[in-house]
Amino acid sequence: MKYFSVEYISIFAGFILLLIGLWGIISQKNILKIIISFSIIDTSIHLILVSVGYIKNRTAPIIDGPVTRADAAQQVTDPVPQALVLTAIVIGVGITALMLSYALKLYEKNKSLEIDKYKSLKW
Amino acid sequence: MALIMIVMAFIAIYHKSLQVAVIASGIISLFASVIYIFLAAPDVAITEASIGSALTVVIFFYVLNKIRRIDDKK
Amino acid sequence: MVNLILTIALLLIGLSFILVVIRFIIGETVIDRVVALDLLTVSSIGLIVMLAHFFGRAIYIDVSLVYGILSFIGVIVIAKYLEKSL
Amino acid sequence: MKIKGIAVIFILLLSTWLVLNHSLQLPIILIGVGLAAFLSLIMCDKCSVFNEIKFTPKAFLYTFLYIGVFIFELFKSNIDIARRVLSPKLPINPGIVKAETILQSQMGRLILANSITLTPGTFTIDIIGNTLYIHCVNIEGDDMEQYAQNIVRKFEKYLEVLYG
Amino acid sequence: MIRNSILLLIIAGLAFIFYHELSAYHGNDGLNETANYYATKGLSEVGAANLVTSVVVTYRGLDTLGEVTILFLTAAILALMFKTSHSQKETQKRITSELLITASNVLLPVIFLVGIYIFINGHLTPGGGFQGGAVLASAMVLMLLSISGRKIKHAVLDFIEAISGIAFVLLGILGIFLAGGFLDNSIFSLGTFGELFSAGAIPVIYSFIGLKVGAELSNIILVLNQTQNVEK
Amino acid sequence: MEYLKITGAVITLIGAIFILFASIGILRMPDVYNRIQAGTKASTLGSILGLFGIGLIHPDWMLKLLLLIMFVLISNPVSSHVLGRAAHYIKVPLSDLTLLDKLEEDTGSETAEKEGDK
Amino acid sequence: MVSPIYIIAVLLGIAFLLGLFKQPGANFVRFAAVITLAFPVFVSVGWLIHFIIDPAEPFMVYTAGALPPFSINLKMGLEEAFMTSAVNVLGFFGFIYLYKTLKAQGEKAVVLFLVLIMGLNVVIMTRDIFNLFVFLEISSIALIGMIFFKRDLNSFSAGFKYLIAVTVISSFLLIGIGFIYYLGGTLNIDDFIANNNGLTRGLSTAVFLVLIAVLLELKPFPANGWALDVYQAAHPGINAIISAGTATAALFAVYKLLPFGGDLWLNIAVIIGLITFLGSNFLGISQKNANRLLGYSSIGQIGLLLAVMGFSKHLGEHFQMVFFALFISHFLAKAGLFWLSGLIAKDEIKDWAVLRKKPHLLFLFGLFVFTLIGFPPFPSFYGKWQLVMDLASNYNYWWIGLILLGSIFEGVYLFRWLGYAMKLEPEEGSSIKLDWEKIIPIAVFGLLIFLASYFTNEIFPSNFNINLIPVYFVLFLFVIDFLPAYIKNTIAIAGMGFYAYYIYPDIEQDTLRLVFAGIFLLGGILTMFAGYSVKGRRPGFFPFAIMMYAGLIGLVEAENLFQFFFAWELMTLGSYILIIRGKKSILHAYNYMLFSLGGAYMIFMGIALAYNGHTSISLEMLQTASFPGWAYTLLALGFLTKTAALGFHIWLPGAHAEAESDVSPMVSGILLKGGVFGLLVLFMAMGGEQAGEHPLLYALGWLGAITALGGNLMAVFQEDAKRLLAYSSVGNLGYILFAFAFMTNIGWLTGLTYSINHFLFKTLLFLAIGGVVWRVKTHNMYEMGGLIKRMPWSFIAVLIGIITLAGIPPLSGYAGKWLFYNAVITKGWYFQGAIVFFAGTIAFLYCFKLIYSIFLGQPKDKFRKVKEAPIWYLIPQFILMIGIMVFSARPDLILKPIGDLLSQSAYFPTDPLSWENVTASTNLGYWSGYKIMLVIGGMFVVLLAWLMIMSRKAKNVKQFNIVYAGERPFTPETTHYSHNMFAPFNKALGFLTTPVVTDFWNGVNDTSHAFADSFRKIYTGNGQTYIAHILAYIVIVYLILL
Repeated sequence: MKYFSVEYISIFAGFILLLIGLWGIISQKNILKIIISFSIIDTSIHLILVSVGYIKNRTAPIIDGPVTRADAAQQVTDPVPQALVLTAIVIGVGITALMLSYALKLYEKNKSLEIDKYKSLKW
Repeated sequence: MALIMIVMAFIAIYHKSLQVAVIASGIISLFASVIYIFLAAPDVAITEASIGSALTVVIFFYVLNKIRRIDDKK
Repeated sequence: MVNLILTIALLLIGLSFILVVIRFIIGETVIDRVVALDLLTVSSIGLIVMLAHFFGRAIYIDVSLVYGILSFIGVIVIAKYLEKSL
Repeated sequence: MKIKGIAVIFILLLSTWLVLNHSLQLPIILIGVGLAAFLSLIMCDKCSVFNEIKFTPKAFLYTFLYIGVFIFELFKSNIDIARRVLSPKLPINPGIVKAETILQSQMGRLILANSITLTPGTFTIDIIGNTLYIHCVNIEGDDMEQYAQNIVRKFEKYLEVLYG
Repeated sequence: MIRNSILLLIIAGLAFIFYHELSAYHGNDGLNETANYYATKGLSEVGAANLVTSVVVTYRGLDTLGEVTILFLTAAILALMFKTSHSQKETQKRITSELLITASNVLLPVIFLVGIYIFINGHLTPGGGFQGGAVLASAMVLMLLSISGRKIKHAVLDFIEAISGIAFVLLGILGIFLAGGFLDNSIFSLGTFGELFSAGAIPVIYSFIGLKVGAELSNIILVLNQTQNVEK
Repeated sequence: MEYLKITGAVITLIGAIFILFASIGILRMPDVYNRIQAGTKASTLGSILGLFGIGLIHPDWMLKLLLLIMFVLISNPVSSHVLGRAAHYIKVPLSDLTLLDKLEEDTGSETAEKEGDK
Repeated sequence: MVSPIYIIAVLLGIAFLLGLFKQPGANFVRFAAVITLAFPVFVSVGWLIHFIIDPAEPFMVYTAGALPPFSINLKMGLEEAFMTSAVNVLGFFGFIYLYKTLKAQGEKAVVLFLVLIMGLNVVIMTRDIFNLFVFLEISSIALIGMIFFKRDLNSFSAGFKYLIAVTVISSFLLIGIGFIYYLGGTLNIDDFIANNNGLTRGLSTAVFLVLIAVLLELKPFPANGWALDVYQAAHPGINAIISAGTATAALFAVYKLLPFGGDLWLNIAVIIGLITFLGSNFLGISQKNANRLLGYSSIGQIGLLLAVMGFSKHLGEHFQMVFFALFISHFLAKAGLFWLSGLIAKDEIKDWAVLRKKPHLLFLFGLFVFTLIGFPPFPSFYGKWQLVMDLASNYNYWWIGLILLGSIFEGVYLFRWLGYAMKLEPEEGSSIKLDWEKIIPIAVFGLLIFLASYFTNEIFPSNFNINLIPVYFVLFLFVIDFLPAYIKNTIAIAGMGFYAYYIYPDIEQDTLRLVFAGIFLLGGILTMFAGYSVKGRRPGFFPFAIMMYAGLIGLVEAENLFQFFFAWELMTLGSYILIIRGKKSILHAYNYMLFSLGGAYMIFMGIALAYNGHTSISLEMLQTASFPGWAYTLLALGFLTKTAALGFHIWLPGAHAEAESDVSPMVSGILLKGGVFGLLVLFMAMGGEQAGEHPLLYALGWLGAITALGGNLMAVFQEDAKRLLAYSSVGNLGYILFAFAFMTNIGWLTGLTYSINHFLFKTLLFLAIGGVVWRVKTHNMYEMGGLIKRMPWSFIAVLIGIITLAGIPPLSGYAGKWLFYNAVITKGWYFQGAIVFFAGTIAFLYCFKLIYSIFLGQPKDKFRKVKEAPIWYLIPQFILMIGIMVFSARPDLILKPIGDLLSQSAYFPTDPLSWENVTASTNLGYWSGYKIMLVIGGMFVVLLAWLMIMSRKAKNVKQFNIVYAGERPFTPETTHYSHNMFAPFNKALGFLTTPVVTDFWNGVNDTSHAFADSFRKIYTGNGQTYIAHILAYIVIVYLILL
């Protein structure tokens, strides 16, 4: 039954999304689809990391109102994974923007979004 | 909700239309951020909603727009 | 009592999510899907506020605020894209 | 006239700030004043929108009236929609109609359009000049022009007072 | 077909790896040593009500500097990539709906204010520089969409970006001299817990981060928007 | 006090029901415009009610929630308007049930040469 | 000391600041950037010096006012200081190199560069995994922003591939980091290592994900197609940063994280590293695109460095030294090569021929190539040596084999490339644009190589210390290369003379060494005389000639195996350059180098096998090798490649024949003795007479006999005079090998006599023929003829030479034969002896052909006016002739002391030869040099007089008389009387000369190229396939780990 609590559900979902995203990256031919798959992977990783830091029946690591300063350590979840994910999300958006602009440039040069068409470099 | 996310992921990967795929990935982020609320991570939820969901989709559509422009010119 | 009613409300919202997603999947045009997205975000705003009640934290309202702003802009951008005036 | 617009924005922003912070400590007020002043100054070339608000007692009264009418219409429209959606036959009769508005101010037209959108079975698709194009779920009656004009008039009379 | 089955095999292998990883997951019972430190000592050392903020801005401040840099890099790369040689001509666009213009005129100041609220209150409420920056950037998008006639100047954004970046670094260096090390927030007094002016330099740092992120994200979008006539 | 809370809860529930209606609406409606009708209207009201209800439960959150409500009230119709406008511009077909299309009559010549979305 | 945190602060602050300036072409932006980049150099080098002078505790930088496990900290220790110095120096010069490129790109590009360097610094210094991740991303992104500087389709697609690959990799890294935090409770590297001893299943998987992701950043073979594409498409200046800078940081990241996984991961690192080294270099051999080739090489080198990390347990305290030596070579050479590539701005390796126009750049190119391969005195030589030795003492022979095999592959393409650059004709109109900002970095890195070499030599254990005087002399000659040739020639001769005087006391007692030292040094001086005939500067000749001699004399001087091998490689290097100087010698020099390299590595492997378990590496140690059979065989094979035994001889004829006129005697008469000396050392180690029945010796005996026969046979059918002499050398070396293989006192004496003889007559002959060729400008004998009247002195020299060669009394060749028969009979190898005897008779044939077709008969019309060979060719010939005469008359002067030495030593106690004044006698007979000379000399005079009288009646006939020819010859030369002179013999014996061996080696070559060619098809150019490679790689490594 414990597998139906929110952290398990989210971590399972995270891993499944991760696999779907990876599958998308290696099976889809369209560059933009690949980038979308990448953003799915990104989201899934964030999901996994946040669930890893979750502690049952605890609340957000922000001290106000119901959470008191004195026994914060007994009431809040782990702030570190959240901090990491925060960083990772921002990095992710940077990379996504970069990928998209690369895709745009490629399209501009070759008028195609099929990744198979960019094989001039090889061997 | 998790199920919806997974369904969305499949849509994002397999739908023919790019716009729909992008929107689907936006919805994945959206649901992820609702889950973050469940997971007691409002900071992450805000970030995911604002950056992961909204801004990424916006950037995607700007790029799609430019791609269409290139097509038009051709 | 209050919590019971709100739980029912939550479930209803969840149910509506599923319906909206069905529309998203069968949705004929992109606009339909954008409408679905819009509906999802707007209901999420309500959902998050309810969650704020459940967890007893006022701070979550800020989250829904940001939600509102950004979903609005997202929808506008998509619409602008679709009518080719982005 | 700009002063008025700036003042409106300033008050709007300051109150928003205080609401957001949910506290009345001095530093917060100070920062709020500073920020609101700064933002309203850099936004002032767009504040013509806010110039149009009329501060008269009548306007004050009509605001409440308008809100009341609006809320009433809102509920009505939603129940109407719910009825249509839930009934198995899906009794709809849609169409796009047009209506003229007499409102000139931007703010007024915005609120008008929004109100129309939120009220029974109608929503504003486009606004060209003074013509509102309205999509209706269910067009009743034979005279469509009249029907459309009715929709508009309902709100117009209040907004006219408010914004002119 | 063969290709797909090979790929499927790879994914199955990865699934196997992740299964091992997942099987190690068994929930949490309490904070571990590191997190416990943040939740107990961190409050007095940093003074931020939002523990995530205290971790992000102070304890892992170098990471944050890094991620700001990443956005900065992205904006710079995009600017490099899409630099246009000849002047661009506006393509024919449909006139923006009057309603949208009005609405954005009403909403813009509010959105700006919300953005600023989010990053200034980063140490008290959820949110912070990045989220606030994103909100600011979205306000920029709205401006871009509704007010097509008016150009948003790159130079202003660049100026904000550079100044706030430098300020961030300088605050960090100040930490070496005035407090315990690079990016230590206790260069200013920690103030009363839970108030706006507390947590030392965190509100200041987060404000700069917010401005910088907002400017960077806006720059990215501007670049993608403005170069309509692409080089051949 | 307790009554206020229960009233709030009930209002929230009504809001949720409206959201449900909205979703049913966008599922059942025959064309885009009608879906926009159903979707935005009901969901706006639904979420407003939801927010207001919670505001009644927690009076000290009320101000913030009212701000949020204002925001939703302004932004949501605008976004649906923009969407509908776009839909019409790219000529998403109206349902067969549609009686008339004045906008098409007035602007048809202008948009005739534009092609529809895929 | 300045805290390293300021590196971040200053670089980042300036980067942000520069974002402000927008005016195009604002030069001060780049100027400011240069100043800024100098700052981290100052800081990190300051720390490096600090740590070298005073090995203090590492300096820790704490951030955020909290202690490490809770906040991010940076570490600055010796290793970090070194690595950051490397990166920062590269950054500084890389920026200067890219100055104009960046200017063309705009101010943002400068910003990218600054941030990149900052990111790499932090990657090296940080002690926090997540921080590592963030800054890895920063440096990747900054790089990605610079890949597309060329703005063509290729660079964009390469950048995109790089981007998606890096992103996928970092996803795995992030998951791993998350679970490491979850299961390990910390993100701090030191904390994790200290507190986690046993790895549970989940934790080990997390560690796996982190480590494999960081390893993938190193681009392991075969999951590295994306990186190769980047190398091919990006600007070479960027490539230099990727190859030397980013790889450095990633390597150090791996180094930091490897302790996570414990010993298991060390082995994984070794396997991954060596597969990468081998695979990458193997695929490189069929690569034609210069930048991509460098990419292959770069990845290979990184693989080797990774393997070295994995070996750290075996290396123990030597680890840092080995790593330093190998790393610095890769770092400097690869950056330099990429920069050179940017200067050339062409893709194909054949286009590098344009370097010929700029000898200084060519020199730098060679320098980088040799540094990369690991030739002395460059650091990687020391590193490889120590690595192999330490591995050997831990019984890791297979690893050694793989490392050496990979090095050979590397040699294959690098030397082909070097050959192209030195010898191919540059394309019409191609030229190099010399920009000062591009030359300076290359030159500085070239200089740094020398500095590093000096430093490496200093830090390696003292018993390695070798006599560097000759090396310095070589360097000195490089410095004065701008002087005219005759001055340098004089300096070189003086130097050799002085050195001979200098070392004479050391080896005076050891006659064996004395003989070889004499051959090397006196022979060197003699052959150098011929160099006076060359006008002009003769750039690059003298340093390498002296380098060869330095190597040769180093062999003689060597006291331990390291010095021996050092000298051996030095000699190879010098001789390679000397050979490739010839006009058509590109292929032959290439072959020579490959065989030398292969041989050298066999020697290396042999030494390693022998070294096992010993702390000393003295020459005597060979005797106690634990795998003597293998060690001896490998060593023998190695030396045999240098002596060109049949099977390994295919490089020799071309190399000797196509070399310059005065180089041929050096490489033939003198260089080959280096191999002989090596064999001698080996045989001595095998234990002298006691080892007489060793199967290896028996095999070598046969090999010697067959080589003698084959070499001579092939010599007979040559039309090219120098080629004839070259084949003759093969045959002669066969004699020598055969004689030494007897492993008896008299056998050795025979071998030595042959060696001395061969030195004397082959040098003489090559000089004489060289003199002739100098005048007539052709090697083909059928184009000469009748030159006796024009070149009487050369004729006499050749005559003396072939008499000695053929073993005709009275000259010393006969002495050799006499000893030889004695030895054969003593040993009892009659059958082989018969073969050698038969080979001797064949030698008469080509001797006759040589002297007849060149000097006798009628002179050609076009050569009626040729002059005698230059005086500088004649002088050494006279000296050599005198030498032959003296040796023929008084062989006891040399043979007696050697014989005494041999019989006194423990190795060869039985001495069947006794001396009585000048008469040597055995139980089979006696022989006295000068008596024979007198008798035969008298007969000769009589015969000559008779011949002179007879020849008056001879009448002139037309040379090209085709009246009676049945068909019209298209090339009239082929009707010349000396063309195809021994056609009848060819019919009889020609089947023996079918080029079986050449075919064999060609087959090896073709097969490996074909393999490499088809194998590299895995790099399809499709970014998606590369991702699939990465994922498959992860899965496979994981399954292996299970």
